[in-house]
Amino acid sequence: MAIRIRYFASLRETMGRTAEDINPEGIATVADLWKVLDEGRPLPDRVLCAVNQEHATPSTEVHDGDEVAFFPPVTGG
Amino acid sequence: MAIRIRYFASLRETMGRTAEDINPEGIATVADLWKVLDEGRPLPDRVLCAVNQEHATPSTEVHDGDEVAFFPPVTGG
Amino acid sequence: MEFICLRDQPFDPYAELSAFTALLDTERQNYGAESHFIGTMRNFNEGDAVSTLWLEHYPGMTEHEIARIVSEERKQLNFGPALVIHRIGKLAPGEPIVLIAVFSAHRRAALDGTQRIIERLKHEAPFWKKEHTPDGERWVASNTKG
Amino acid sequence: MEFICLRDQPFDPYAELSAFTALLDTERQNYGAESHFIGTMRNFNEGDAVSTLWLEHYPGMTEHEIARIVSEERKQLNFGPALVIHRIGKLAPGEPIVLIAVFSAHRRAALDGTQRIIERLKHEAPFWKKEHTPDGERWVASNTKG
Repeated sequence: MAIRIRYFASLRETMGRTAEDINPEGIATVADLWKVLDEGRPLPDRVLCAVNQEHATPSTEVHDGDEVAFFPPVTGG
Repeated sequence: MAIRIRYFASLRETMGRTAEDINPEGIATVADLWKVLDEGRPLPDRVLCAVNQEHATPSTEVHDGDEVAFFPPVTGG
Repeated sequence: MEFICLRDQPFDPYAELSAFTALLDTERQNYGAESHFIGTMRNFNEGDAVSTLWLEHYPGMTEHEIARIVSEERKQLNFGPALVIHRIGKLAPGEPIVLIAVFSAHRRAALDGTQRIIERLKHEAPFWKKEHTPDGERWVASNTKG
Repeated sequence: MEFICLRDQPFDPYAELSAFTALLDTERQNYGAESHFIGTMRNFNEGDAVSTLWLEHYPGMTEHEIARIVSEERKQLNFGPALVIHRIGKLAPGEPIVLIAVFSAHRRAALDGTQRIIERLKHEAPFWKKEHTPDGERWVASNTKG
């Protein structure tokens, strides 16, 4: 399936990229997806995620065509 | 002793006067003073008072030269 | 800094806020949070149309009470500059009755300060409202809980 | 009515409030209470001087999140019109970061609405702050509790 990945703030700097389009196989959730992106390492607690621009959790399912974002705790306001 | 009395809002209208200067004898508290002003009737619960422009209670003492005010519950803001 | 005043003419709350922060000048940069409350005269109350409001007060005691409330809350909550402007006299619907502004380093003190000042002002400061409705004049009996 | 917007240039919060209430026109007379919060960039944070702030956001999701927060709180608290303006991009000390305004018939909904919107915005809306201090750049790790 085709997934659009976006990174923000300190995580964008750590990952060294803003966005990427990937076509992972055999993944069901955000947690599965992160392992593909980060060389098999599990999703750290301090990394938050959104699926299709809504807050999500590691167990949120991902589907073909989704936009999945990863970012640190938010600090607006 | 000499006391300056002031009335506000609905109480001013009920009493039919804004202020008066009186020289009561043998009174110690705001409650005593009210009886002098209102033909011996006790101070109603719904009438609030201030002595020298600070909130007071029926048992607050009054002294020569004091300004004592009576008024209904406040409704500002 | 603190500015408390009674006005017998309509005032523009946004212009007052703007003027107050101009007075604070560079000191304002110490305060990351700023909270306001504005109470405005509505054209109805308890189901009746209200065309005019008369605000009576106790000259001297009113200003003194507001200053006492602000100073007690500042001691408790540790906020910075505060502004309170309150109307007296005759008001028309839509006119501001009260403006409260509290500045602080962090949001909690500014938000709580504003809330506590308006709550205490409504129950402690000697103001009385008389409404003109189609049925005639009436004194407002008491302030609502919120 | 509701107005939510992100700005990449400095804004005058008092002028924005004035313009918003002008839009409300005579409808404003239905709302006896109005509460605001303004968050402003300070010139210090955690003991260090801060000369510049960079505000990153997630275009699309950020606006969507703020609208969701306002609409959920309105359903809960039953307030009227609301305004949220938030800066993005590069800020200097003293510049407003966020303005929230909530209008309601009685004070409780306006005061609580403002407080809950700023609290939720700080923990749910995707914004990230990077500070420039004498020691270099740093991402702000998390928002304070208050």
